[in-house]
Amino acid sequence: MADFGGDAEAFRVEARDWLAQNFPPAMKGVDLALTVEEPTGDARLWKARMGAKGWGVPTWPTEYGGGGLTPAEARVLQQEMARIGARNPIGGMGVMMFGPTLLEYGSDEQKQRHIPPIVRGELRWCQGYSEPGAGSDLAALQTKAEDKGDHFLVNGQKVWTSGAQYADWCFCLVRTDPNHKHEGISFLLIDMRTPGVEVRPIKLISGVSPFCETFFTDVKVPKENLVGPLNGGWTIGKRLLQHERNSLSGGGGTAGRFASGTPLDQLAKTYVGVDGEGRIADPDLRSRLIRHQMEAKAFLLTLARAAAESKGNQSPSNATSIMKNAGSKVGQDRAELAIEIMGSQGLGWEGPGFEREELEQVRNWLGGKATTIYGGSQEIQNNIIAKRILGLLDHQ
Amino acid sequence: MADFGGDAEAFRVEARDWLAQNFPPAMKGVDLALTVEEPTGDARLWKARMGAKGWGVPTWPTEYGGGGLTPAEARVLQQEMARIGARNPIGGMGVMMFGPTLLEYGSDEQKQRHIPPIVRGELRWCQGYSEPGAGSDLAALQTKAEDKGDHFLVNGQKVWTSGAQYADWCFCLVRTDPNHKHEGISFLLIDMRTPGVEVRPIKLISGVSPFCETFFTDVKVPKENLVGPLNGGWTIGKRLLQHERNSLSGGGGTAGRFASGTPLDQLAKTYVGVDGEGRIADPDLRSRLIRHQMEAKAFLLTLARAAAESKGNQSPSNATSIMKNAGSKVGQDRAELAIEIMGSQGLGWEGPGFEREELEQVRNWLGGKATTIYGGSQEIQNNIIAKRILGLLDHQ
Amino acid sequence: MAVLTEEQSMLRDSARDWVREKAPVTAFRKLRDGAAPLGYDPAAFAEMAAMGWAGVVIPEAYGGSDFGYLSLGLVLEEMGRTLAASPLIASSLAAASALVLGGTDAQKQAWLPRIAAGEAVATLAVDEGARHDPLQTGLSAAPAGGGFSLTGSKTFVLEGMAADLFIVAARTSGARGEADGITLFLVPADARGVTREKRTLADARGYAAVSFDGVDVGAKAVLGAVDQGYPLLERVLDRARAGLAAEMLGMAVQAFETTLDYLKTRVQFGQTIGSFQALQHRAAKMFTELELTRSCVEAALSAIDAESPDTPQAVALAKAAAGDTLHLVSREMVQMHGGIGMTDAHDAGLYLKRARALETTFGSTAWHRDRWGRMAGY
Amino acid sequence: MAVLTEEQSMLRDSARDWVREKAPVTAFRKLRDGAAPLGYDPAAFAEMAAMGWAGVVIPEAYGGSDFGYLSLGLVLEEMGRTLAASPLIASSLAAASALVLGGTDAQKQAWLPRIAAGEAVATLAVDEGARHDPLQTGLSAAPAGGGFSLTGSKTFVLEGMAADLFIVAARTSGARGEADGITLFLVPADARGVTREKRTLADARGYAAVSFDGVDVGAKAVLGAVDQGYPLLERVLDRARAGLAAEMLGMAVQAFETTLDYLKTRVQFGQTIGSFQALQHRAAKMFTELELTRSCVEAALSAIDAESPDTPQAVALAKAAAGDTLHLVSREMVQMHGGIGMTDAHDAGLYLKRARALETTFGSTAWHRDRWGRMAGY
Repeated sequence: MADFGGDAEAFRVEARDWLAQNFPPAMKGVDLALTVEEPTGDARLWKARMGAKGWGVPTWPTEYGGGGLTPAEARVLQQEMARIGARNPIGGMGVMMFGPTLLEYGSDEQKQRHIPPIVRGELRWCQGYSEPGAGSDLAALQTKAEDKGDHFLVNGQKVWTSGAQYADWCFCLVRTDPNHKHEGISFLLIDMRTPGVEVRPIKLISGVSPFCETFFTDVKVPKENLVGPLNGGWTIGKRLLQHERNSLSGGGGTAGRFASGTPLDQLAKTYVGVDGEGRIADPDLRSRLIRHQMEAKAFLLTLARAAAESKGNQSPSNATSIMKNAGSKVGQDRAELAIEIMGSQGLGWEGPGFEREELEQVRNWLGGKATTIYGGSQEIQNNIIAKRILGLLDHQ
Repeated sequence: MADFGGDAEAFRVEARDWLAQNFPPAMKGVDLALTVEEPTGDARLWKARMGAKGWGVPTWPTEYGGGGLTPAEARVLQQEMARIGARNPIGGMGVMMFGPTLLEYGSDEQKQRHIPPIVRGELRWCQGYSEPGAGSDLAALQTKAEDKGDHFLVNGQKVWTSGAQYADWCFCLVRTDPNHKHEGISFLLIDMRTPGVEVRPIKLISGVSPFCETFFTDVKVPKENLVGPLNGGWTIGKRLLQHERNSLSGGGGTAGRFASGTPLDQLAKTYVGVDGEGRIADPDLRSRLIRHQMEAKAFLLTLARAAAESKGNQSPSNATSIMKNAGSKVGQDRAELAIEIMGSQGLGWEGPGFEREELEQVRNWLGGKATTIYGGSQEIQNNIIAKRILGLLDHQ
Repeated sequence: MAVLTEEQSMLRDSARDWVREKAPVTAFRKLRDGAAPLGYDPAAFAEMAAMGWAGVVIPEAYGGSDFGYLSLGLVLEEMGRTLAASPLIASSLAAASALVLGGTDAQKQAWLPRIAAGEAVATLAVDEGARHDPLQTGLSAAPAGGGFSLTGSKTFVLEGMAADLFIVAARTSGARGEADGITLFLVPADARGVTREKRTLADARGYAAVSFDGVDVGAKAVLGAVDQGYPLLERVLDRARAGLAAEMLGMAVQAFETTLDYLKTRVQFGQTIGSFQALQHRAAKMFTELELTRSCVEAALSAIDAESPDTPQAVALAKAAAGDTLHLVSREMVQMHGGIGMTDAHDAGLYLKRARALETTFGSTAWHRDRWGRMAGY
Repeated sequence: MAVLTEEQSMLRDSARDWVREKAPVTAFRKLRDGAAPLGYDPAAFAEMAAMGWAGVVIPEAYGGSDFGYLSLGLVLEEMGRTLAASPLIASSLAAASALVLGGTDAQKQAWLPRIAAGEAVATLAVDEGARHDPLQTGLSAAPAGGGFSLTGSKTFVLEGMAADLFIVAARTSGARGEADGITLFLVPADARGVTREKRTLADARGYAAVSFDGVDVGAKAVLGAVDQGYPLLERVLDRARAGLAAEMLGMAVQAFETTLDYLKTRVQFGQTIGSFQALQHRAAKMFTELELTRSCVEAALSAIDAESPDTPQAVALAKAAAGDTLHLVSREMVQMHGGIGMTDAHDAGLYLKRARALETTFGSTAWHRDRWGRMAGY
């Protein structure tokens, strides 16, 4: 079975040429997604060139600055970039979630205004969904947007607004009708510099603060920032969540998480040692390590299978909701095993006596506990599988 | 902490003397509960003597032929019987479930009539509870008992009537009011020789037929066979189930099941062999065997703890519902491990090439699958723990 | 489901249709209740062979379609769904692979066309004890008159009562536990000194214990090289194991679907039991495991087709994943059906029994996990 | 709950009351946020000692109450509930046991009364690497002027920054991995050549790495017999492990109860989340495991009190069961709390971190399972 048609192969030459001319060799292996600061030098150059070319979002329409490539061409581009160690400098929530959703539901004016800065990686977006009383039951949200004629007046509190402390804009679900649960929600874009927006980072058990609480107090939002119809935000919001799950499970997220760091068998040989037959000396741990590694392999094979099956089909597939639970389990198991292997060294928090990897593993372990909570908890995923895929009904 | 008061110790002499005079030595280690046929010779003698003495049901009141012993004295009797290898010849559902329930809820006439034959082991009882449409949801039962003046007319079908093909009597839950679910159920005693009672054994996956379907077609049951008030059978029926769970989890049932047969470590050494360090050669299997044996030990310790805690307290305790799930898991795991150890030999069904123990293990494995279904399924037990013990509510 | 060629899709669809019509679970139940002497229905196997299924991995030159292992796996998966009994794995997959991979042209000519046509049934005779362990081969093959004399016994030989040809692992040198010194022999079932006895396992399929009492074979009976049969045997066994995994996947899928149907129809407490969230989440768990297992099984079959050097790892993973998943699903099938699932009249017990028989054949889940671990350096 | 004597019930009740009032989780949180140098509050420990908790396993002749290990376990369980930090396990249980079981009268007189009064903190200095393995003791004790000179280092010493006395496992002969040749020494923390450095683990308790650089001790510093310290060390460690298991049980019980409260109050989809059956069944599973674990922990403590020969098996079971159950419950605590459980402001993370620290101390769950298996002949 040939993977690509002739056209895409023809595109390979174009991609290779452009990259040869535009990719700064010093950027080989550098992932700009991991830094918060604005890039400088070669990094800035690379980002600017990719932004201008639109290849950071290769399949988005050229009309709004995107690459305009076919999925097959986009894969070729990805292969060519991987070949020379080039990482995509354009990313974030704007690319992964908001952009695809706005392209589908936004007005032409909204797309013209918001998509190009995302394509160029100029503006950061954050997600204003969860609230203290609305976690898995997202539709219980209470942040209120009152119609004041030419603007909405927004009051309320969001939590888990990822990266809000660095964000320029926030896409929000707000309540515009208190009398209807799902049909009283609207999808609103809020400029984070508007007066009345306050952001407080939340410290997590891993010690870091990637999320914030965001408070809205009498925040005025122009009417033009409403996406889709009034009280029609739930559909849009759910669609965006599909894109989120897709990116959490299918792409670099989960798979990357457990592929990073020293492989477990090497860790085990270093910290645990081997017996007379060359086997890892702790037999109980060894059995569980083998089982875990086989599960991880099964997950990777499933990612590959899903990718092969969905070729040419851009919309998220049913397999996505399986991936999230399966992938987060593999990631969490890996982290648990890593710290178990390293014994007390694997629980180092700070100060002398610990290697950098040891300090990272403990944070990776703790931070990874969120993977079964965010983006649709493990329980919500199981509900989705049971109801949408398996057709099991709720109590009638 | 002394286990027993002085009185019970004084009883020890009496018990020992009586047993010395009445226990036929040939009956040492013989368990009459395992045979269906009527006993003869020494077995008959032993059963008759214990029946007359009332010590087969040592704590039941002497008024109805029981032993009239205190719980402490009953334990002494048990110890003295164990010391000389004497097994209790009186058993069955009458002793374990129906008798205690009738003693609590029956009229004096009913007790006078039904308890003495149970005490003497003369009559067998079976349980008419489940129906094809009423398993875990027992109260959905439809077997109908119509009031015809001097009798009830019973029509319907029961399933899982244990030993119905050998039973003299059946204690039944029947519907006497179709308009109320729980409050429309009565507790009725049915003579199995009444015209219109038909019994069909059910063949199980293990190949045996310990249960039957029992059909009632225009069966006339005298009014005097109603236990408790009309439409008040649900309370009595549930109480009986508590006695059933008690006997399934606490006593010989589950614990006996996984203590029987060759110990797993010996099986493993025989079928799997050992490595250079004397460890069971299959490391994955070895890890799971150890884990299982530790779980089994934890369960046995919990049985002992519950027994110590409930000393002097005869009513079933909360711990009972934990025991059923924990015990059945240990028993099922043991059976799975046993046949895994024995490889293909452990799957022998019949014919040449298999040892008796191999043929027994495969049936034990299959038969044991029922332990998480009958007497309140694993799911029902979890519901009971969650609701009654942990206080979690249903959806409101 | 893997991305299939048009031919593969057609093969799968025709297998599915035929199995549903001609080999539903009731057909297997009839065989079992009648204690069918071979453990399968020869007429049904003849139909399968007529459709070409017995020659899927056999080259066209020898009467097959050379359609590959993934293709045969599709058929086996469909067979697994309904517990359809046949010598496809023993003969058309395992024994055929042994001849294709190790046979001389004469050996191939002698047997492959008949195997592909379903006219002959061949099988591997490897294990001598309760637990799979080919290195423990002890059946002796001593030089005798330019050939060899075979003495010893084999047990749990798949389709052993039906077989016309045994492919026997024997020891020409070395000791039990050693790879060197194992040699494969082609031994016709009617050779003098061969006797067999039926073994009845819980899954009611066709197993036999086979005795070789000074069975004389010529030098041309050697398959592959003398003393060097073990690597060939492992390659053959891996093909059989991948096929078993495909059958197990099909069984697990059907056991799950049957259970899912029951969850949707059985009413307790005024609700379908499938509306109870605890069961919903367990169903979701099973579905997840089934999806993961499918990826492993298809990857193993594809690795064989691609002659990938990672085939042993891929096969160990597939057999272990299928073992675990089928174990989970078949147990849940009984549990979720409740009392009715405990009755012999219901299908659940048939799946439960067959699950364990397949699990133990050619290496248990534990055995394959440890094997995978050793290959991965653990 | 085991059947307790009246005195034991009173001890447990007073511990429960004191812990709730004086050492709630907020007290530990304050210590952590203030980076308390010792990892516990000396004033709180003085109160505990005043109530007699530091002398529970110490004979009356040396200032204790000789009240036994089950009794001390009751206190430790209550401490575990609120993560109350103290040197009870390191000093009042482990080190005290070492002196009681192996000390001369002079050694006992010198240290036990002060330990019982909470005036001195003693601790074991055993492990030299990341994973517990007393047989790997390599710290050298060479004969020197009628005594010994100790050189080497120990790590993850419990309460190592607070300790006045180290009970050091050293090698007087033999090689790493051998039981023979290990000797225990009493080394005051202020001995010349002893240096220590704080180790900050995720659970924010008082650990230290301790270096011994030619530390000279007299012959009277030997605890027990020269070269034959290993059996004594194992007896001491088993007492410490049983105490850890009791603390872990208390933590697991509280983590479960806190989670159960949340299940009953948190509303999503118009329902308390505890009304969702999938969570109900997981709660029932946790409750079941807690009950089983309690039996194991109490059996281990009782075995020590009864000087049962089965103590090592009972302790291995208790430590492993507590490890598994606490692992389960602490993970479910985070998961069932959802986002709020991920925040540092919530207690869930504190339980999660402390759970793993206890799990790894004096032998992980896996280590104790394997140990139990070896003792049982597997």
